[in-house]
Amino acid sequence: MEIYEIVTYFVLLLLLSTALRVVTTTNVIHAAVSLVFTLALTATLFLLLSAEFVALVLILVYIGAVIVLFLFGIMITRAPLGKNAELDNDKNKKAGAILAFAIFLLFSFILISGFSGEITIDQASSTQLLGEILLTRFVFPFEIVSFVLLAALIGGITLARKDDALINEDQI
Amino acid sequence: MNLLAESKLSYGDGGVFAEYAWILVVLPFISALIITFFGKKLPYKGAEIALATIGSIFFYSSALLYKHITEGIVNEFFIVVGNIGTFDIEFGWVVDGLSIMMYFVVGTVALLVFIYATNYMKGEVRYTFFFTSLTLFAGSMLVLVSSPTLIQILIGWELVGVCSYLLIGHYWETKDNSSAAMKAFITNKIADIGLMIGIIILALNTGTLRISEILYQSTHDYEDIKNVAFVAGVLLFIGAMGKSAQFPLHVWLPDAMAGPTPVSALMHAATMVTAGVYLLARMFPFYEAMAHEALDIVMLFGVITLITAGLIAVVQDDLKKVLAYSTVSQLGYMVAAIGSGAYTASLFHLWTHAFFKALLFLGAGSVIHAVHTNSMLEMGGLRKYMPRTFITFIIGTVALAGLPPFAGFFSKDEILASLNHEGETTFLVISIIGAFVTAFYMTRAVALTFLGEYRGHGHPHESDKMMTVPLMFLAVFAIGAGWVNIPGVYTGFTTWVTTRANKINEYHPESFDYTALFSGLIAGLLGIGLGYFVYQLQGSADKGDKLIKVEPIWTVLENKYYLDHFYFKYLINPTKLTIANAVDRINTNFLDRIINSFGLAASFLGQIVYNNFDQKGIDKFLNASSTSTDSFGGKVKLLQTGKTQQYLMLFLAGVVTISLLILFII
Amino acid sequence: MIVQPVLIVAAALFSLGIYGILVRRNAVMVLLSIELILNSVNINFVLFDAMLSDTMMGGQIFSIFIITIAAAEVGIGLAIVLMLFRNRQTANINEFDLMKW
Amino acid sequence: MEILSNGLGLSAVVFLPIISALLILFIPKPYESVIKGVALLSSVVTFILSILVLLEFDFSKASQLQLGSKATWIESINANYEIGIDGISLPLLVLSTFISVLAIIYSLEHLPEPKSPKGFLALILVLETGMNGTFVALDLILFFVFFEIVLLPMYFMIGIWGDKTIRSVSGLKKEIETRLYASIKFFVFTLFGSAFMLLGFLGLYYRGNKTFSIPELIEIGSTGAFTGTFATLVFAVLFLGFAVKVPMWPLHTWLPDAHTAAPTVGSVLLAAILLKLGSYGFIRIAIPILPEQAKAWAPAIAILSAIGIIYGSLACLAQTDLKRLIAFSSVGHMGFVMLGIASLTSVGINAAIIGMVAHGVITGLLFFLTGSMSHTYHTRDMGRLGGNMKLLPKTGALLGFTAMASLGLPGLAGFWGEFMALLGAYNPLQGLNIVIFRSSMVAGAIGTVLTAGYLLWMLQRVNLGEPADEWKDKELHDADNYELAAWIPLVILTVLIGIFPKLIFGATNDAVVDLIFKAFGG
Repeated sequence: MEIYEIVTYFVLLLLLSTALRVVTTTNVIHAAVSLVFTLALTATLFLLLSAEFVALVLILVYIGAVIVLFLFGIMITRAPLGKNAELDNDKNKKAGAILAFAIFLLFSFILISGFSGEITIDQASSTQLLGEILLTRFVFPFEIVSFVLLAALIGGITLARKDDALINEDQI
Repeated sequence: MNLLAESKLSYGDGGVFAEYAWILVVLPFISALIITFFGKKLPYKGAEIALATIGSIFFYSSALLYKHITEGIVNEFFIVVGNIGTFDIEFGWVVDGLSIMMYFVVGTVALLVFIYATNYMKGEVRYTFFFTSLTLFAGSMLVLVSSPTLIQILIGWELVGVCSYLLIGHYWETKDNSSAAMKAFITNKIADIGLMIGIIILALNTGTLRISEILYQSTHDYEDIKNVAFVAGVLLFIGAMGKSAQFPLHVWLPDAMAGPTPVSALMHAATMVTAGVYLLARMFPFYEAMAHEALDIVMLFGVITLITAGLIAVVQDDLKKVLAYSTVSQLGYMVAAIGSGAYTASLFHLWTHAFFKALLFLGAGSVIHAVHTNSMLEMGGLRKYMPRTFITFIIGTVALAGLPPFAGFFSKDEILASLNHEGETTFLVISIIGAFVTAFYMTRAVALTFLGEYRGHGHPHESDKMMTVPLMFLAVFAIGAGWVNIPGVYTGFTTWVTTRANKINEYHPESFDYTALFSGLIAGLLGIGLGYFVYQLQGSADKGDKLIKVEPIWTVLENKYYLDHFYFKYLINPTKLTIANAVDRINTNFLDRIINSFGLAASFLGQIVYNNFDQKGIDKFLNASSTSTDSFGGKVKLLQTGKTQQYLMLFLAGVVTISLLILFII
Repeated sequence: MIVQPVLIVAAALFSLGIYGILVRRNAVMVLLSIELILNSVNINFVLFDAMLSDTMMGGQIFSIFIITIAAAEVGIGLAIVLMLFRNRQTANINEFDLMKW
Repeated sequence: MEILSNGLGLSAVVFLPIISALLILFIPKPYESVIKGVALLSSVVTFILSILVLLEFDFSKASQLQLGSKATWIESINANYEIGIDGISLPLLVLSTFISVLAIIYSLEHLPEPKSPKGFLALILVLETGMNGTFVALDLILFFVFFEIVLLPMYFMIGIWGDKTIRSVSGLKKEIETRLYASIKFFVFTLFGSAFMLLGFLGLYYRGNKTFSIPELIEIGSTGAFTGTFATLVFAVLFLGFAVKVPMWPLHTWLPDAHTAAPTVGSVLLAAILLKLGSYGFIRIAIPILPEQAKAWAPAIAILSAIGIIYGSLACLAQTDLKRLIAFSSVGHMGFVMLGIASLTSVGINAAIIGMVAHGVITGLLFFLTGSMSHTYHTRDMGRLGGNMKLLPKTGALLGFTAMASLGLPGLAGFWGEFMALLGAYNPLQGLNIVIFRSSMVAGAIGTVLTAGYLLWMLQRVNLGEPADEWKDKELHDADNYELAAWIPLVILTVLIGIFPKLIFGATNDAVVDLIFKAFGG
């Protein structure tokens, strides 16, 4: 067992535990912070798989932007900070757990029976190649994605904007 | 195709310009749609889209005209839209001298009229719809003049008719206006019978609907078409009589003045009413080669129209009606010219007339806008209040009266010259009298409207720039449009319009025909002089009228030869009331009575059936069968909790189950 | 590196996400769980990319696209939650039962 | 797709509606929305299926019967379940499924009194089965069955949901409810015609090798097997059966009454599809099986059509009832269709088919509009209407457009049927009396003027002018979204067929040319 593999298993283990914490903790802030860890660990995993560009994008976009958004969301919706037993829907817990576990088994079965083998990681950087492909072969989807982002931007603004009537209501 | 190949040797094919000329036709329809759906929300209520459209058409047609002058374009394009039996139904567009001339006339006059109308119609009801219809009209007119097949001609022909219906009846709140619109449509529809049957005959005897092919066959002496040429020619002319308001089917045009003035200027003076002339010109090689006798009939009706309509114009007190009858009369000139075999002269008159008559109508509109009445008896002295309108109106009048160097002089002279050349002395004399009458009634109109003292109410004032500027542009055309075809000096126009796939064999004067020229000129001057003497020097309209009032001619003219009276008394009312009611009575009292006596027995039987299958009976059965469904549904509905997570859970459970089934069982 | 443990962890992440969606009451938390699911998919994509040593790098490119779409989704999702919160004064998704029969 | 080409697709198009109708019967009455949903869904699915059939249809072989199947049905008389479509029936089939969808959309919100969505929607679906079945049936008995299935729903529709005003009827002593009179008249008239038609079918069966199969009978007929008095009689009874349905003058008198009395959707379906069953019967059965007789009868049909055109238009001019006017206009328009058929040329029959489709679309829309208007105003008397453009601008604008389409404006669907029918009538099949046909053509051309006359007059009286005082304070509702959803597709279709008639001709032309060739030789 090389050091490389040890690191990998360690990362995977941490990944699991933080992800578990995201969905089980009763503190909203903890959940968000755990998600940060999950994502950071995923980025590490990507680095181990020599996909450094994706890793960086993950860190920048997710941890940099999305999580901040989440925190804002938590604040604006006045979610009770600190421990909160109300956070989970207890009625659903058992069924949800069973279902999730079933899905886990199903997926594991499919994936394991479908794929096996070992990966040898070449250490060379793939970023330049990735950039070239992204802007040649995949340039059309790339443009479409940018449109999607634009649409999301406009849609987000339209949705979240306060209507005049509501502003008045708030003032009252 | 052979004939196109022939012509391509000598002319250019117009390249991309010709290939994309369909834009001219399609664009107005698209913008009409846009105006309909979004017009009301736009800052200028849709007028801006109409203007942009017509502006682009103007520029495109100018470019085409320029290209045509420099290299001469003859080309046509076809799209097959259906096959029926052995016929191909085709639409398309033709780009040659004749159609390009028409594109340009439509584009120019329409652009100026549109600009004028943005102001003229301001504050009127249905402003947006007005521009929709006007744009639609421009498109329909272009469909008509761009047509390479007879079927497309028919389509454009009726579409302009509908636009005319919509626009004449623009103020449909009043019954008179909607009746006028209806009259225009129905009169045209009657004439269309001729056109339709004419097209059918031509199509069946040539086996094609393409105009160029039909013309090719007629100039190459095909037997089938020769046998029916006279009938077909006359039938087509009947169609043209309706649209181009030839006696005795002209009755709709004066009534059509119920529409807003820009409409009268664009449709009922410059473009739509010339469709008949255009059709005759388009089919001219056919007439020339095979239906010479039909041409004589054409000439006869043209001459009758030009004099009868001119005479009615003398007694009209409504400014727009004077112009309307004048239009009918001038159309008579064009038709007579075609009839005498003077293709170019006729189109030349169409060309100049489009500009100066549009000018006169818009001028009249400007006056009417200022004094709020159509009656010339309540006008007078407007020269002082509306100087710009006055000057442009005078230019139009002089051009119409045919004084040099204004446009009407050259075109009218050419028509007279060709009549002279054909040796039709009687017709020539009538036409010269017509020129005299024209000059007389126009002078009368000017005198009653602009000279003397103001007889109306309120304070008239000059119209807005948006209205006077188009007048000035048209005035420039009314002066200069005739200079493109001066015998012996520059005859570019002849080259334009004779540049087409089929050769035109016509007489074309090399120099002025001085007999015709001077007699026409003298007639015009006499008319102006007399008009000035009668209406200006006598001081008032009543006195002037009294001076020339010759009973019973005057009464006959005032009643428009009793034509309308005749139509209503002997054609329309009998059909609408007597015959129709008789038919209806036959239906209910005779046919139905037979049926009912049979039905009496059946009715008895039916009562029983009906009672047994009455609504209650049916429903009872239906309900009994459905109570079980009711209880089932009541249980199922409990699943609908509205809670997303439950839905999702059920969904996922389903997914898992189905996946398991697929994986392990199937 | 052996692929199977990574695949299992990805599947676990996915099902944890599902669990979160099903169990959480707070709409923001549900959105968080969705991120977990998307992330597990990303892991799979990158892993397969490395495994198949794809010359077009489809796996990595797709994961980039997924990240982008996820960002858009979060934006819209939070905007909707915000709207709902403003109208209902709560972010509890059990309260949003307009779909009820 | 295999599933479409082996006849299942067509069968589904035919039977899905009636199955849904049965399904609807089992939904309890209070669940109106479920009933409506099922009805809408099944009609939409049927429409989609018919579109799939259209896509599967091989247009390069439009003259052959396609996508059909044959199964034994009643062995003892050799009647089979034989179905299939060719270029002639395809447009009509799609039209039928299409109009049914619109009819159901309209009915979702606008049920006539007494409101009972369950029965009403079920009847529409049964009707749809009858109509679709008639267009795909290739067996005389099957054809007859579907032909008759249509009667019953229409009878109930008029009889139950029809106009309840009491009117006097010439020849009857008692006054009678309009719906009662109209429904019975409709039923008895059509049954009368079709009873004779069945006799004709039986005659063909015994002389024609004991088969009811239309393709086989066409083969037999084109060799000239049916001749003499027998053939004349058979054609006469077939003529009677189909002419009543078209309806041809003087068998048309059921039509104005039925249309006037029927609820909106009823008159739409009646005008749009039911009338076409008759003219379709001529093209599919009477002409190809009995070509010689068709030739002998053609001048008579042409004369009757010409009379119908003129007569219908004149009758329109005398009407004061809006719906009755539109109903009479159908007599005129179907006159053009029959004139095209009578010419026995490929041009004429093509014209007839496009005329049928166009009449279905346009008059369907006209009935939608007038029905909705009479519902809003509670009167159909044109003397009381007026200023509709002011009161109901959307409905008014659509009425104007549709009237223009109906008077045969070039560029809209109605034109092709009229013009091409005249074109066909000018040069009928070789050997027919040319004088009769040309005079019929001139009569038809005059009919176009009269048509324009009454439609414009109707527009002037109904749409234009100032509204009468009685409507000033009333709250009148303009077309709502359900109505627009039902109407706009028809408007679009009218324009599309108008500027691109290949939509119809592309399917029909080959089939018609082939039909004429088989029946009359080169």
